[in-house]
Amino acid sequence: MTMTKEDIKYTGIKVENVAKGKADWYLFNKLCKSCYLCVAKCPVKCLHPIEEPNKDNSELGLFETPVVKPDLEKCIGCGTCQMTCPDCAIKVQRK
Amino acid sequence: MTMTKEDIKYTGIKVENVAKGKADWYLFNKLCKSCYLCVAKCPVKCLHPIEEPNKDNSELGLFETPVVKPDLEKCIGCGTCQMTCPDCAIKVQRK
Amino acid sequence: MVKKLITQDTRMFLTGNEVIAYAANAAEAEFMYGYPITPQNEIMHTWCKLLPKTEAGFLQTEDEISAGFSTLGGILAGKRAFTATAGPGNVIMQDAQSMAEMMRLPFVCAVMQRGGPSTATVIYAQQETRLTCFGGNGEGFRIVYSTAGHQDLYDYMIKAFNTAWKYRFPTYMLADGYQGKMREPVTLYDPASRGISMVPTEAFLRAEGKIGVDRDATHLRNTFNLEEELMEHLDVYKEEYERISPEIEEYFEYKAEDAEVLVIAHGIVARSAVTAIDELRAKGIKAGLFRPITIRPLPVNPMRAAVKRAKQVLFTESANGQLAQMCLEKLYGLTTPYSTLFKMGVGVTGDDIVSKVEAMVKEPATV
Amino acid sequence: MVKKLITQDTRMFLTGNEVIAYAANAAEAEFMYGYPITPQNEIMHTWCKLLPKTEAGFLQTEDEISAGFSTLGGILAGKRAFTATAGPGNVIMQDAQSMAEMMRLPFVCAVMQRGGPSTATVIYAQQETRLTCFGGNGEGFRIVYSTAGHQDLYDYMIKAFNTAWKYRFPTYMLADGYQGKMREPVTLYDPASRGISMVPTEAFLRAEGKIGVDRDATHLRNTFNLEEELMEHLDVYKEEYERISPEIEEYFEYKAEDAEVLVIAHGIVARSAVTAIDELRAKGIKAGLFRPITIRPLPVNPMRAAVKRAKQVLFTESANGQLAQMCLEKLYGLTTPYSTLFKMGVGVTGDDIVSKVEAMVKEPATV
Amino acid sequence: MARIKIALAGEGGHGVQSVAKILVEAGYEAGKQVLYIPNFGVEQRGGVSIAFCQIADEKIGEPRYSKADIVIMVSDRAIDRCSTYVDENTTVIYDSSVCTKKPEVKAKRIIPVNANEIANTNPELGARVFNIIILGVILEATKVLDVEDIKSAMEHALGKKFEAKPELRTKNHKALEVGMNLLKEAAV
Amino acid sequence: MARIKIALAGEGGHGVQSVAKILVEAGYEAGKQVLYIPNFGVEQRGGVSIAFCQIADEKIGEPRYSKADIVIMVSDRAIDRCSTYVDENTTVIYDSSVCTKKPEVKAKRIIPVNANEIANTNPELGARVFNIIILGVILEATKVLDVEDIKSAMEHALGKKFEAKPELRTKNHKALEVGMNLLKEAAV
Amino acid sequence: MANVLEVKPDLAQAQCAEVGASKFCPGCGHGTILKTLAQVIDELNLNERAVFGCDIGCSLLSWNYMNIDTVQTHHGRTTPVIYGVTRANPGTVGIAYMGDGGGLAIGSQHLVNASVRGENMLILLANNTNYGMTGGQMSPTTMPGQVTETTPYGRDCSITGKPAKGAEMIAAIADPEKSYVARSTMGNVRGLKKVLKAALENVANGGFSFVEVLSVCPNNWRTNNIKTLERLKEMEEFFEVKEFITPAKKEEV
Amino acid sequence: MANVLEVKPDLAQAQCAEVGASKFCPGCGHGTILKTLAQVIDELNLNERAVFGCDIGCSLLSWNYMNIDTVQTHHGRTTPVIYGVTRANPGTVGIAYMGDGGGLAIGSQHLVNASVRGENMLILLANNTNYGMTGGQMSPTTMPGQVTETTPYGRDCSITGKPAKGAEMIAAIADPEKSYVARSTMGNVRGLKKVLKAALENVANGGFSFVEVLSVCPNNWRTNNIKTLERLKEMEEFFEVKEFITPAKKEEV
Ligand SMILES: Cc1ncc(C[n+]2csc(CCOP(=O)(O)OP(=O)(O)O)c2C)c(N)n1
Ligand SMILES: Cc1ncc(C[n+]2csc(CCOP(=O)(O)OP(=O)(O)O)c2C)c(N)n1
Ligand code: SF4
Ligand code: SF4
Ligand code: SF4
Ligand code: SF4
Repeated sequence: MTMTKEDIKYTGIKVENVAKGKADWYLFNKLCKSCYLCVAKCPVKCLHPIEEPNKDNSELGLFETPVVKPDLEKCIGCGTCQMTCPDCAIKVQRK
Repeated sequence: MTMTKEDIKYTGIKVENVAKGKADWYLFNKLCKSCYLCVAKCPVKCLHPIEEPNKDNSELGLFETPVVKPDLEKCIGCGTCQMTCPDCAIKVQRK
Repeated sequence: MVKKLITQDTRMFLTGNEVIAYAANAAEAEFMYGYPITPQNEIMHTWCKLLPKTEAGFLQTEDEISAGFSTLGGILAGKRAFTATAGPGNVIMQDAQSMAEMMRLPFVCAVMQRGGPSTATVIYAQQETRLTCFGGNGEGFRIVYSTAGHQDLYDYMIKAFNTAWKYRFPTYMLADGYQGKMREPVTLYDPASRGISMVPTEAFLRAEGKIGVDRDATHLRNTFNLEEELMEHLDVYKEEYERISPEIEEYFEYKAEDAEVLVIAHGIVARSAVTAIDELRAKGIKAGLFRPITIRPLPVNPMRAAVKRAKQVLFTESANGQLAQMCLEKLYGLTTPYSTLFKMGVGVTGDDIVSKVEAMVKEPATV
Repeated sequence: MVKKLITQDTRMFLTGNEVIAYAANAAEAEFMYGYPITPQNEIMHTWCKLLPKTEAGFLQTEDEISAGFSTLGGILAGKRAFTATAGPGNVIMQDAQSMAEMMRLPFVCAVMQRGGPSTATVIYAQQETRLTCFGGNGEGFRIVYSTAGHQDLYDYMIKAFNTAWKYRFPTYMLADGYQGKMREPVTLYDPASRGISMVPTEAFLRAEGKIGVDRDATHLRNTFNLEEELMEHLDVYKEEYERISPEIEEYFEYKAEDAEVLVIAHGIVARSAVTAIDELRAKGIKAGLFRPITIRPLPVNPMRAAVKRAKQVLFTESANGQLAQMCLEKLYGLTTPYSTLFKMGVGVTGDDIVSKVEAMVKEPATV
Repeated sequence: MARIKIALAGEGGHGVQSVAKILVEAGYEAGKQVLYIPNFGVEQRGGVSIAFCQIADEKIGEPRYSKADIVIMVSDRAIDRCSTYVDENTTVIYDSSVCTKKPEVKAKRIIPVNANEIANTNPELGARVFNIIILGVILEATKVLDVEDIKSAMEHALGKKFEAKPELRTKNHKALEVGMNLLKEAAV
Repeated sequence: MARIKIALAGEGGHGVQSVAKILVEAGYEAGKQVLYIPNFGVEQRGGVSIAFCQIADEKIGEPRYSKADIVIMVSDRAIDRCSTYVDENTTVIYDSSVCTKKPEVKAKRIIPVNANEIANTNPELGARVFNIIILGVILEATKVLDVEDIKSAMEHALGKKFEAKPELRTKNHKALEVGMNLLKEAAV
Repeated sequence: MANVLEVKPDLAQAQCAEVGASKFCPGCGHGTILKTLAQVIDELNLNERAVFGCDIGCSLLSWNYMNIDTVQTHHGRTTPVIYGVTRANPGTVGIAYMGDGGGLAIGSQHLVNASVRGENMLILLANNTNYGMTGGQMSPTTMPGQVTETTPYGRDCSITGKPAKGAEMIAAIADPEKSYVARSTMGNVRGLKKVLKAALENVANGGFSFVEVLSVCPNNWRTNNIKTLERLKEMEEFFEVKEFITPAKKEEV
Repeated sequence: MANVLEVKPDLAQAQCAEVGASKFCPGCGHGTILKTLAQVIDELNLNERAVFGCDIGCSLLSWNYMNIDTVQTHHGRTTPVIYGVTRANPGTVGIAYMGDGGGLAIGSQHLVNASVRGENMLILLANNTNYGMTGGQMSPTTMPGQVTETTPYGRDCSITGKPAKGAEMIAAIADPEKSYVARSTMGNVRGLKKVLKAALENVANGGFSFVEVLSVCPNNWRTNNIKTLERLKEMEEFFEVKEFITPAKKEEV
């Protein structure tokens, strides 16, 4: 039987209350390949590769390269990064 | 060596002085396959399969079927039959 | 469901290509994909002419590559689909056949051999024997019936579908231009009347059930990232192929029991051999025939036994020893001397064989 | 005229694919037609990178069918043209190869075998051995050199052009993914420095002279109306093929003179056999190698002699006995027992052979 | 009769295959074993057309034979192409009113007939039934089939045309008869 | 040394093949017999990348071997993939700062090194030279090549980059040294 | 920052969970195209009717990406396999997924003939202007001047001809009465989704659809994120992004 | 009426004397097309530069028809053989002669890619709306309702799609700067000659030309002379006879 989406535990980053609290921003680090297309596409340029990723395995991507994280203040929660990510590594959840 | 066109002897039919003497009409019978496209295309409908071809081997075509011949009186020597013939069996020679 | 045309034994006077179309219908084949090539065209023509009655399907594709691959599509969809080809068409269809081999798809194809290589002639040959058994970039995990006349065409075309669906190896009915174009009497029958029931087909794609609820999504592939993954699959295929071979092997012997000169031939050349053997026996020469019907897999044990018994062997083919190569591999270790009568792309007649065997008797071959 | 890059002996550390591109240039090849496929891509890449220096030509075609046929076009135009392919590409290129066979065109192709059947793997195998020797709807009137390393790649790629143009049979350099992708040292040289002069090419179309004056128009064909016309041609080809075979056959023996266990292997597997034989000899087991370099035509006489001398034979291949089938046909009549070590699509290592031979010595095979 | 092997050859337009089809059809209907291979090549038209027929009492082995019992040649090119099927046991029949030469073969017998001439000159016949005259010749030469079998096979093949033009039937029957007589006379 | 067989395996991004290339290039320049097969599959990225290297004094026979003399594993998946090349004569080296597990194999020796950690923590180095540290480890483990050979091969491969940024050269040489020492220490 | 997140990624039902981490290279356009396709399949509720075929090319890496019935075929042969399926089992929504090489070079006879015949299927072609899987050779769509392994000095159109325009060609030969033909780009995911929806709706209604998507191959292009998107922009200028034939236009006629 | 005539037939130099009696069936269009081609070759004096390739199809019967260097190829493969020649030996005027099956079905990948690349050659396609050589099956260009061996009840376009239009397709993909694309008909020999002349001139100047000629197949159509010409007229109405791209138009641009 297929492992359903529910069975899988995803690790990663959560940035709460972006866009003035209107949304939460998630990154599933084992889906991220560090292509940084999201970084290039972010309309407010608030997304960046993590410079010094910690080693708790939530800031290194599939190929053990640094994942990305938005600037809490600047992120407008528009979802462009989610739409851009070829690997479904980002989710912007409106509240 | 290729047999040149000059080496080959062609047999067939000659109708002299068609188009009021302006042309001679020739049919090379061993090239004619009796498709009768020339018959259908003749603008003055003067071309016909020979009804009772003689057996001297000039009125039977490649497949031993009757070749065609124009009506001396009606033929205007326009050359349509020559142009039409897929097998180069007709020559209309203007004088 | 297709409508079956033959419901009771019917003797008819048909061309071989017509017989094959009828046989496919009798086998409840539902779809033919094909591209014209002489001498198989009339299989398609007959199939098309019968469509209003059979309610089956047909697609004329843009080439044999597409004919092969769309046949695979039909099979994947769960239909009893088939195709037919010959010569250069058989060559370029090998790509699809290789995919069938790798994915264990029940591909069925009637091959009507013509002269080769290249476009060559549209007429007749046995020069696609090796190609049909082993073509493509694989190991020939295929099943090939070589037929010798119209009754065979009917019987084995029906059987090919069942073999393919039961064992999941590509299965061929290998015939030739003579058989396709010639006319002879044949008895058509409903397979059920002979106790033959058709192995049910199966939808490899869009099977019953809701994905993720009743079943997983199906993911079929033919490519592996590692050499070792590939070998694992092929080892299983090989093991299965060898295991089922004894069930599949078929052969025909004619006066082979006491034969001093054993003729080994397949397909329609074996028929000429029968004519020759009768003549030779009449002349007091003890000739006999061993005809493998499955030329892939070969009926190795009976063939070895027959060769061992004989004083001399004659391989004869309308090819340059394509069957002989396959046989000699399996006959290694024996020492019965052999001769050959190979006529590339041309029919072998009874007279040809008679003269050859007479010469062999006069001057026996040595190993 | 193309510019030759290698004018004096040059030792280099290259991938096999690079070596082949250099060899083609050394052989004064003027045009490459090709379609990408792993593991032969770097032949094309290297060829393209060198174009400004070599002033040769290149065309990337729409598929291998066109690569094969346009290569024939280049050859017809009188150019030393060639192509390279692998796996499924080799399968669909058989159509063009069959035309070359029929029309006796000096077709040259480097085949870099990968796993099969189907797309399978992009890596390595010896599963195109039969396909390369006998593919298509013909009789395999082809010449196939099987190489075992970079020096071979260079030597035989050059030789392939001369063989093809001298004898007018399609000629292949059969290698594999390992050889294509691996790096090892190799000495490149100008063929002239080894006394090798390139057989001049010839324009089959648009030859010198005015049509109808100096010469006839050339009319090349591959299709015949009658079976008998076809056979007449093929009989001539066969006769010529058999006549020239002794000139072409090449083989390599390693400690085969006194070998009790004779390993028969071709290509790079034969290299593993050398490693194994050294180990086995060190262990006191008299093993030896017979490696056919031309696997088509096979060096039959020396092979029979070697097998006759041995107590046991081991066929080993990265395939399921494709070479073995070809050899056993030619070994018929002998009774030396044989065993097999076949690994489909996977490399055979020295250790594999050592274990197998040790087991054979412990429990000898019987026929 | 164990088995009789017939080769019939003419030009593309001569209706050789139609005649052969009627012949084997008649054999089949008469309960004989029959086998018929039309000659086919790449050329749709223009080549020599040959029909290889066999009629037998028992199951037929070889589909093609080296030598025929009867070879019928109705054109010069047919003579060239078909001499290979002739040996000293073969009866050769050729149409001397079409062919400009005589078959130069060693045969049991070589019989000229002038079917074409007759077709063209006999007012009851006509060029179209030339091939049926040949069929009559074959019928008489082989003697393995009944004229009624042939007539019923003709009905099968040409029935529709006969319905439309009943005089065609008469003409064809006449042609058959003429053909049979032709051989009888020639054979004397 | 008759022949030394080295298998080096890591993730796609680890630069395993670049290191292997420098290694064999150095061997070649040093006049050794060398043979190098990069592992390649259908996937351009994402799979385990393995480099099969051999360095020998005499002509090398088999291109691929069953068991290696030295196996270097720099990721968990590399451990899984490459255990098959290990037997009781093999020296296994793995990066304990990348792998979360220890190779469970029967080997001559199993040596953990923490190259990745060092690369990331030593301010003179950096993540980029991780693979060069590994190269140092191999150099020390095999002992068939001179450090100068390696340096000249590095110059060959990275010369252009070194020209542009001379500090890179220093960094890489340092990494090499660190790698060599790493093994010396671990081997104690 | 909790390590295990309480939400799941937005994977469509038609997309497999296990391969959320697909086998494509970082930044590869195949991922974007396929996730969008999966969303559209969900939205149109075609999960049970759909059959997905993938070509050989990097598209083969999607052999277990979609959570719908899938068959991997041969290079260039996805089109005939899929019309083989839909001919035999009408009602199936057949999707043939391929690269520009598989579609416009080696499989072009199938592409052309399926379009002319109006086979009931979607041909979805990811145009990344090179042969990705084999390491970046020229493809029919390689841009003028583009460096590839077989045009190491840049594509010289005076030798190779100009880039092929797939959508324009299909628009010229497809039956306007039953076809949907468009070129979209992964640079505009919203637009891509609209196009895929229209295309699949047309197939579900018995029609033929062809969609070319401008895609990226950072691996073989050797581009970083910025350069990748710049090249994509160049492509969007060179290859017109538009609907060439739509069911709507059909009604207008 | 003398038996031996004092004149010779008007055979072009580029046409062989011995095969004046060609192997084509009575009334076959291949004869008309080839004799016209031969005349044009003479007029342009290309006899030494030309290389003629014929496909498998009834076109193969022309393997010794032309008195210029000729190679018979495989079904669908004349295009790659000929561009193989012209690539290797520039200056050659390559002519690939084929039927509608060889061109638009089995050889369509070559047709399309050669057109896009602008190979320096003439592709000359005789469209007789069926597969002549194999006994008259449906081809891509078979007319709606036409009875063939594989459409014994008439071509049903709802199943097979509509007839393919070769010249229109090539016109859509060929480079207008170097291409000549036209459809002509053997029903107008004078027009055909003009078209062939323009086409060959363009090739001689380094361009790519495609000419489709509406042709007839009385043998498989089972038509007599009148019916044959009537069907040709129908074809001329269905398939537009015109120059699609001309060097002249190019200059206008
Ligand atoms: C018959 C055949 N020829 C060649 C190949 C090798 N091959 C595999 S993928 C590929 C190119 C893929 O390019 P494209 O279709 O553009 O897809 P991409 O990888 O760029 O997504 C080639 C040539 C093959 N597998 N089969
Ligand atoms: C690979 C291959 N497939 C099929 C054939 C059989 N074949 C020969 S000619 C032909 C059709 C020819 O039709 P077309 O190209 O339209 O030319 P025409 O005969 O009508 O002039 C076919 C299918 C072949 N020779 N080779
Ligand atoms: S989140 Fe997605 S788009 Fe952003 S870097 Fe990671 S894989 Fe790329
Ligand atoms: S002259 Fe030519 S066109 Fe007229 S019937 Fe004879 S072959 Fe046909
Ligand atoms: S090579 Fe290119 S197309 Fe292939 S997966 Fe990588 S980025 Fe995508
Ligand atoms: S079959 Fe048709 S196309 Fe072929 S030669 Fe005869 S008339 Fe011409």
